[in-house]
Amino acid sequence: MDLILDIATWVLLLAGSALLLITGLGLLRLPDLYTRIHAGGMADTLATFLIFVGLSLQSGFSLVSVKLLLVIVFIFFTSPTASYALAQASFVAGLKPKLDGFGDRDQTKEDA
Amino acid sequence: MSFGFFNYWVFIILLMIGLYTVMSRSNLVKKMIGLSLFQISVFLFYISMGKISGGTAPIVVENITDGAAPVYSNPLPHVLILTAIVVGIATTALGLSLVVRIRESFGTIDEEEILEMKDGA
Amino acid sequence: MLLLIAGTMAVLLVRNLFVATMLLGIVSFTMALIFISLDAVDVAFTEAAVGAGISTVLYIGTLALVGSQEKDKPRFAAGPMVICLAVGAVLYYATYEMPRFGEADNPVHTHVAPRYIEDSPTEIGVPNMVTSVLASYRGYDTFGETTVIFTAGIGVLLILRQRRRRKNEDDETDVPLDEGKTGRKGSLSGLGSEHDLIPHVIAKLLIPFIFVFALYVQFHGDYGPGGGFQAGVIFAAGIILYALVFSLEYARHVINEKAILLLISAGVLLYGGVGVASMLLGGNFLDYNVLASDPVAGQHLGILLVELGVGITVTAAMLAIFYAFVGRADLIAAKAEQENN
Amino acid sequence: MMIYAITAIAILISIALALTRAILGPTSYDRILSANAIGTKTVLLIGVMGFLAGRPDFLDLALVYALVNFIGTLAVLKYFKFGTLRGTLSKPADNS
Repeated sequence: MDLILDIATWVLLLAGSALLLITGLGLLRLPDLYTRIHAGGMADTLATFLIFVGLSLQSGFSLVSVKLLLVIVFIFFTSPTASYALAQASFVAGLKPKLDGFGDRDQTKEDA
Repeated sequence: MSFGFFNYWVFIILLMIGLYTVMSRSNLVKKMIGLSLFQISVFLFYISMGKISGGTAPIVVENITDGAAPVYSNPLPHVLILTAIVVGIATTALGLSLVVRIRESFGTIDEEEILEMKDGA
Repeated sequence: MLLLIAGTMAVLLVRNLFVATMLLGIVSFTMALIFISLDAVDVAFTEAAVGAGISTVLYIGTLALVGSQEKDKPRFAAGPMVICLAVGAVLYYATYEMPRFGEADNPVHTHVAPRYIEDSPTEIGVPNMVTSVLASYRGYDTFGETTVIFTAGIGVLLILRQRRRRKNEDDETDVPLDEGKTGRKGSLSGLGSEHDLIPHVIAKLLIPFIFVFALYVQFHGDYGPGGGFQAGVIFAAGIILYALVFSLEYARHVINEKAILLLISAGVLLYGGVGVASMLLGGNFLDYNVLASDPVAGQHLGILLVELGVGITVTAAMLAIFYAFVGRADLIAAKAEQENN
Repeated sequence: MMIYAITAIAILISIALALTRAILGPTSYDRILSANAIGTKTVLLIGVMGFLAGRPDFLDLALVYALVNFIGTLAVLKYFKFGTLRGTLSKPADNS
């Protein structure tokens, strides 16, 4: 039983870590803001879910796992909201999504 | 996480950055940010003094399984810094409100411009 | 991890103040992580709530008032640099006199701390030593700090509210809150547009939860990380969230400035009152042993009350500061609009 | 358990990547995004570190982080949407 739990934890945590790395890379490499929001949103919800479920498998049913569950629920509420608000705010402010042409970054560059 | 003086060095670097920001920038908000950095570096210094290697957070563990009494890190710096953080934000707010008032009466938050105005007037 | 933060710091020399604020938030997050890894859970708690949350909101409130561009180009200032390097060099030299990091027999750990660590479970009966030291052994300090927060809250109110009140009296009637025709919403506190449906719903869902959580932190502070300072900040954060998502007007209906002023003073008075009560009962100032027949129970009661006082003061002071900043922005926006008309 | 350490390192690398984006980020929105992402990853890291240190009862912190992160992001966005848009974006939303 313990072994199964351990293996499940391993799998979940590893999947979460891999997802985090991929989305981190996506955050860095994707061409414009909206795709980056997409990458970040994935990491926020799915990776959190995977990692915390993996952790709560280890802790057994206790206050700790309840708290983990709370965090998951919390992030499931707030993170999409934040992503939505971010995308909406930037769209209202007139930042156009990049529709094609991966090469030219200068369009989105701000003159700070 | 015990590698000699490394924490102290990081503290020094942060402190230098904070100090430099405060002294070299003429924008008042930037100065406040520098001040915050300075504060943070001092917090780091205190907390790293309170750490004992292999210690754990100073909250009594009830079910000690492995027999040996746990080593707790020093709670005293924690207390000092905990209050210092909240006090720090309160004083920062005070400073920022002063900046707002300065902006309203002088029309700028740039220190040098304000000084020029004073000289000119 | 420590490298990370050093890297972050270097970035703070960017020119746009807004970006600097964001980076400061990030630094705060990293810093709190480091605090956790250094066993300072309570401190990390506070840093998380204060540094990353409230202070970001505050800086942004200020930037909304003063504009976010730094005027001059970043230039190299030789004098300050020399001074900084000198200070750094001196400190660097001094680290070699410092005790090594993390040794158990450092001077810091040999004076009063062992007594706190060994005796507090029996004397105070509170598992969280930080709480017991904070509220009981060093009750004077904490009282002083609560007073500082109180003073700062009052100070911000005095600085930022003074003129506003006078203005409000003759403006209140002829500045309608209907800002639809200009298209530009007021400021931080501006009324939400219809596109903000999702944040509205989410905030409605979350805010009760936040308050319950704040109460949990407040009263669970004896046993786990938490206490008055953190709970106060979380409570204030809940109301700030409300004010952000809906508007300051709505938040004022929940808790208005008079109530806040009352609460600030009530918190400090509660703290002082506990001290005086213990003095009247024959102990020293802030000596909780006499508050109940059993010293440990007395300590419990005293810590609970004192933490409550701290929590109330911190909540009210943070809210006072937030209201002052955002209210100021409203005033300026209203004035500008009047001039435009 | 080694898996905790592995996860923690993965999260750290991910934070570093997000930080790079925050430093490079052409627009301010990118920076908000990466600040938000760093916040979420901090929540994760706290959870994992609690287990790594063997004292997983510090998850209150993670909750606070999630909350604070949300509030911070909303505040920033509010500022951008309704506050002064001076000098941070090429084109404000309206011409008033």
